[in-house]
Amino acid sequence: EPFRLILTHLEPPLVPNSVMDLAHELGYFENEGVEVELIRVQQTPSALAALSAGEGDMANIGLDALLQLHARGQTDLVAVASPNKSLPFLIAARETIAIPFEQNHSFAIGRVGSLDHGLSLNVLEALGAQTDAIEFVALGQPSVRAQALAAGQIDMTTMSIGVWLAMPDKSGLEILVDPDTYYEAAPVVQKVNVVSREVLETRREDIEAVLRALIALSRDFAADPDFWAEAIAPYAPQLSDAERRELSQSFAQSWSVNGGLNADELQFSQDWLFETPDFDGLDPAPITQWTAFAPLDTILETLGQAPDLDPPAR
Amino acid sequence: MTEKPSQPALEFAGVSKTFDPADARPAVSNIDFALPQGMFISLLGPSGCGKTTLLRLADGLIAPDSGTIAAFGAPPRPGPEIGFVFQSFRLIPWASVAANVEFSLRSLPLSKAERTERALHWLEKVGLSRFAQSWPDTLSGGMKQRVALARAFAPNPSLLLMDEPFASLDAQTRELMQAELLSLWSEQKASVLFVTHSVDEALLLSDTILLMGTRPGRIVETLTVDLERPRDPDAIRADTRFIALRQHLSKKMRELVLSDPQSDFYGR
Amino acid sequence: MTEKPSQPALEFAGVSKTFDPADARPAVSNIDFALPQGMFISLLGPSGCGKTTLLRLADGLIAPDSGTIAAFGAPPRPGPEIGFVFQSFRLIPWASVAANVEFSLRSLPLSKAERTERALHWLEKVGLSRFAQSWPDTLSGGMKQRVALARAFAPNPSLLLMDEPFASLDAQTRELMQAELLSLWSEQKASVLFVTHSVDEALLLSDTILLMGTRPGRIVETLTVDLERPRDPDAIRADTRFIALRQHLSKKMRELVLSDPQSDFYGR
Amino acid sequence: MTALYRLAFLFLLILGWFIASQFIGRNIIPTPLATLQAGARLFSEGRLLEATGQSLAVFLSGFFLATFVAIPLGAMMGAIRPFGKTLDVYVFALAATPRVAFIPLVIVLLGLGIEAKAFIVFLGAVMPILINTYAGVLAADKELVEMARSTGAPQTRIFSHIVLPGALPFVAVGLRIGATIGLINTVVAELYTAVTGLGGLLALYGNTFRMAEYFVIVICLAIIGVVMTEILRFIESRLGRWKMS
Amino acid sequence: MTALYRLAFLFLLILGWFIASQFIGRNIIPTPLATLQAGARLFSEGRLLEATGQSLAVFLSGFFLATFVAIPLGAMMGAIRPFGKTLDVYVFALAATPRVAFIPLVIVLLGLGIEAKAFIVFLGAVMPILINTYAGVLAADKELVEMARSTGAPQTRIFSHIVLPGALPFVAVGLRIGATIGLINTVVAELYTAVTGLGGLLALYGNTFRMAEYFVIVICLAIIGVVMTEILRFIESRLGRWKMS
Ligand SMILES: Nc1ncnc2c1ncn2[C@@H]1O[C@H](COP(=O)(O)OP(=O)(O)OP(=O)(O)O)[C@@H](O)[C@H]1O
Ligand SMILES: Nc1ncnc2c1ncn2[C@@H]1O[C@H](COP(=O)(O)OP(=O)(O)OP(=O)(O)O)[C@@H](O)[C@H]1O
Ligand SMILES: [Mg+2]
Ligand SMILES: [Mg+2]
Repeated sequence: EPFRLILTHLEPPLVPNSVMDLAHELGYFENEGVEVELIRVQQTPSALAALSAGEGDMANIGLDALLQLHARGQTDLVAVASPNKSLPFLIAARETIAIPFEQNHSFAIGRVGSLDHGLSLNVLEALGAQTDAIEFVALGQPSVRAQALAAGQIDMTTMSIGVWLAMPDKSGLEILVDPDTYYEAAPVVQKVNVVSREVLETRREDIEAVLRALIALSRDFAADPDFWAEAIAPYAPQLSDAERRELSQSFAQSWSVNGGLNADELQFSQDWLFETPDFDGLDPAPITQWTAFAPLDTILETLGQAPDLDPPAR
Repeated sequence: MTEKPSQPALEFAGVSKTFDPADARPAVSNIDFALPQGMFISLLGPSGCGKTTLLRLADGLIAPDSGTIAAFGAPPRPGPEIGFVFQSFRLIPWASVAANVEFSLRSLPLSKAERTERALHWLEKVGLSRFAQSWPDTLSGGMKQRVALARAFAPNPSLLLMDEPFASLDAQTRELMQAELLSLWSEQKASVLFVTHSVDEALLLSDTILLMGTRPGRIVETLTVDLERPRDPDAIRADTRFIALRQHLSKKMRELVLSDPQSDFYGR
Repeated sequence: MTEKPSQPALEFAGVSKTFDPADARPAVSNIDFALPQGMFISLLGPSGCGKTTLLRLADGLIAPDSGTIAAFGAPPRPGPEIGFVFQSFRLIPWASVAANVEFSLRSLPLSKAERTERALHWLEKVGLSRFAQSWPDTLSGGMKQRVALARAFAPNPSLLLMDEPFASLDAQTRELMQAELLSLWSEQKASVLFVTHSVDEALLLSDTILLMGTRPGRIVETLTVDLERPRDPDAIRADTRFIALRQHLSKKMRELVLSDPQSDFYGR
Repeated sequence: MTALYRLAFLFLLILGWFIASQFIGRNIIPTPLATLQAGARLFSEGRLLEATGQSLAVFLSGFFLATFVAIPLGAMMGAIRPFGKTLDVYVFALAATPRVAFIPLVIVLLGLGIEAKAFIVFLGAVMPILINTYAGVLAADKELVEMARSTGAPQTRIFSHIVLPGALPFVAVGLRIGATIGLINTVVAELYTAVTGLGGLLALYGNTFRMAEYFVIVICLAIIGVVMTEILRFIESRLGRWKMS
Repeated sequence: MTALYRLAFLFLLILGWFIASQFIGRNIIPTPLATLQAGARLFSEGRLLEATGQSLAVFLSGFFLATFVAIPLGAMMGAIRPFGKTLDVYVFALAATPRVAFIPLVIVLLGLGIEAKAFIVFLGAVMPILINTYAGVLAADKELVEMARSTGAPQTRIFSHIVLPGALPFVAVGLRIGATIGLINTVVAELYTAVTGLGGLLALYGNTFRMAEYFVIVICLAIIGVVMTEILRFIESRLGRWKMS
């Protein structure tokens, strides 16, 4: 019976989260002796419904969704790894705009109170922008936000580097806040891989095999950035070889070579998230309630910890 | 249906029917009559006096507000034993002429082949065998009426309710259809309740004529036609009894239409 | 419409019409006749011979395949100058009886009040003023037919095309309606083309009778009725000329239905 | 009587809901009671009313626009056959294309405000109304039309007095289906252009797993749908009085 | 003649498209040529065909299921009035509720596979068919029904021979609208459960701004819609032969 891994993207994205697709593609799962089936859904809610329906064994979902569930008493799912702790977000805007803003601007977000809303507010504040001069417009999907920006209906928005690169015609637009600056201002874990407690018990070996494969590939990518640039090539026809290499270099620090679970980061992320309006009136749960370090710890014992990147604090 | 010959084919006792509760006057009121088995009764009366309503009641298509109706001793139930020729022809537009006739045969235990054969037989009788596969919408008014006749005749009903069944036919075709009706009536011992506006036709065909008045619809006279059968259409017109009955009926009708204060044409 | 009295109200020249191209025989074929202004012509013929088709052609509702038709010198165009009484009554079910009559008045330059008044006037003439606000579906067959008559009469047409307009009326009401028709015809100098199945009615009303045969529909005889007017319905039946014409027509009809190899009933 | 049956059925529905809420995961189906409480809360906060107001404004403008475009256009397509035959394939093609596909275009042309949203509602509601009106006009009673022609009635009068009233049952279904699809598209529009109204709340509660609140919004939408279709039914029954007898 | 007009209109459409592609903002409308090229590419890669196959399987199973449920149910609601009156408010309520709201539930009950997708298509297609059939049955010719009753025909025969054929024009529109909505819901289903088929490609190309490919998918959906409705129209015209004269 294959191990079903649910992804919330439709093609390997131009971010380190592509490690899951590429592990499948490059045979890393097979090497670890686990047959993995990738199931693609559009959004976190579908992934969650699929998990609770037993239609998948592991899913890559937003950390905010996991915390919401636990805060609301749904404690069945636990995080076991994070192949890509935080997506390389950036703020794209019209060329004429600069921080601090001179006038009112409109800023597209997914939804009032959503993760990207909170992160962007943080980033802008950290950069000294007048956030009360910004009109936040909720637009939903990142691609719609990008379209609205390109159409001149809004002044700026947050998107991942992948979306930015995919936009074919960017004339008149520029990156207002680059991914590094963005991450520094709001170092929050965004995505984690979760499994249900039942799967954690019954398919422990498969879980470990999957995580081993992801760690192995992450380490390979970290060791040789060109490897990723090559592997992603079929999915990024619009990028030149050089652009892909450049992109790959910029991810050099982002690979989850130790599984991506760091108790301090997770604590920080939880604290941060619980400050946002979506979590109003909710109480945080201890990290150990929504995270299972055990599978990673078993793996790291045999594989050994990778130095430098991704310190696995517990 | 167990038909004791002693039971009348149809019996109305104190029957009234009002369509519009807001209207004080019923469509038909206090109707009493019996149609013994094998008899031929005609209904004659001014426009809107309730003849059609009476037939619908007799078939059990609508229920009376008061009074009782019995067909062969039981409350009437629509079925192949009671044939109905509607005033408007009511052909099924999406069924061929043959299929329209076959439709009334479906309530009988017949095979498809038997149905087809019987339908064709009756279409021939009404002179439309060539149109068996036509759509009703391509027929003339008189042709439609003949299809409706074939449909009512085909199941060999023991009671026939006919609402001006020959109104759209030319005199000659009408005579042929009258002959078909009479042969069905005499050979199959069917009973007939027949609505017509032609005094001559009523006299030619019936044993009894019920003359109806209007507002409310009611039976004003029951007239026995004691002319021996078979009645030759041409010869009988010269018969003095025929002429007398004819005059009597015409006078009565005139009174009902012109001298009845209830009538729309009172005093014209 | 400029009506030169010299022009016939209606003129058919070599008119043919086929409905079904697959059918070799046309519905009507090679029709020639003229209806001079102020004349009353009846069409008499077996069921399905093409009478309705002729009327529809005369109103310009359908176009002939060949031949020409002229109404008052021009190709016929449906309008308030030509009144049409359809064989099936064709009342608008969602319009009240009064609104149905008013509908034909909308083509005239009348105010709403005038329309209403005129509709009520005609409803009274046909004996239905009490039903002005009823829905057509609640009327009896004969009542519907009278509404259709009122609708055709109301615009004071100069040409009336009538398709068995009295078929659903009792003898007495029919006489009243005939009288209305005749007064419209004589007082308003209307011209009438009238389809009937009643030989008596044709003789009573018309100046000329066109006898039609079937398959293909064609005019087989043109008969002038030279009985002086006004014709008293009762007295005229005793007139020897009437009786002779009547016999002649009946014989002809019988031939057309029974002895015409084209007829459905050939040889019965 | 009908009211009684309906109530009984409602009771059954709620019972089924309760059972489902007990057996299917709680993050999917809340209990009826929790939903009721959440409804009361949302209502007293004024949030529900505000969102409903926004959604209704979007829905009604889109729906009325659709009605005013679809009925005349469908009628014309039925009346002028070459016109109808030319257009109808394209109408069906458009009808089968997901509205979502047009959203980028709509944003470019109409922005993010109520115009864009109403237009998305319009796109959804217009098709059923159009297609039904078209079919209704094509199903006109030929005999009545001929009668009207014989009175000299011009095309417009034949249309307004014969064809359209005859097509009423079709138009009425079209309007009803259009209203329901319009409501669905209201939510879509509110999700894909500037997020507002009931659609916005749906997204909010869905993403934060507040299923009781989520259900309140769903029920709210269902109620709006019922109210709309009942209003339409009332209008239809007024116009169809002649059938009562 | 009609074919000619249609072609002319198609030409106009493509012209309009071309002009729009030149004038409306970037990233939104590709030129017809680019779209054609993208289409050829997708086709030769076999991707288009595979996706179309997946989508058709989902669409057809959902649509046929909807037909088989909606026609009998709508007919029953029309025939048994208390039954119809009890249910119809709930039908309208359900029709007005966004399908998206039920997707978590559908996934829990039916998973992510073709069953779940077909069910979402079913949910979309069933309503227009049901509502139209219901209206068609209610619009039955009372005189014909009385005639059928007088021959002793049982309810079932009255239904199959009189009421249903009479409701055909309604059912036909219902099926057409149902088909178009079913197609739209195919895309929705493919987006919200496991991403596959044309819906998956639509999302993929939309998210990555490959507008030429995106348009290929949109046009593909439109063509499927036209083919479906034309098939339905053909069936309808076969059944409605009697109207030809
Ligand atoms: N729309 C039509 N399509 C095909 N055939 C038709 C159509 N209308 C009439 N016909 C055919 O034309 C012939 C003449 O029909 P028409 O209705 O004119 O007869 P009619 O003389 O009025 O008969 P009746 O006295 O029975 O009303 C018939 O054979 C009929 O089948
Ligand atoms: N469905 C109905 N709803 C309301 N009133 C009706 C209905 N059917 C008939 N009536 C009324 O009942 C009365 C009798 O109608 P009915 O059809 O029985 O008359 P009839 O004797 O058959 O007349 P005709 O000779 O004109 O056909 C009429 O006044 C008519 O208006
Ligand atoms: Mg009657
Ligand atoms: Mg005729």
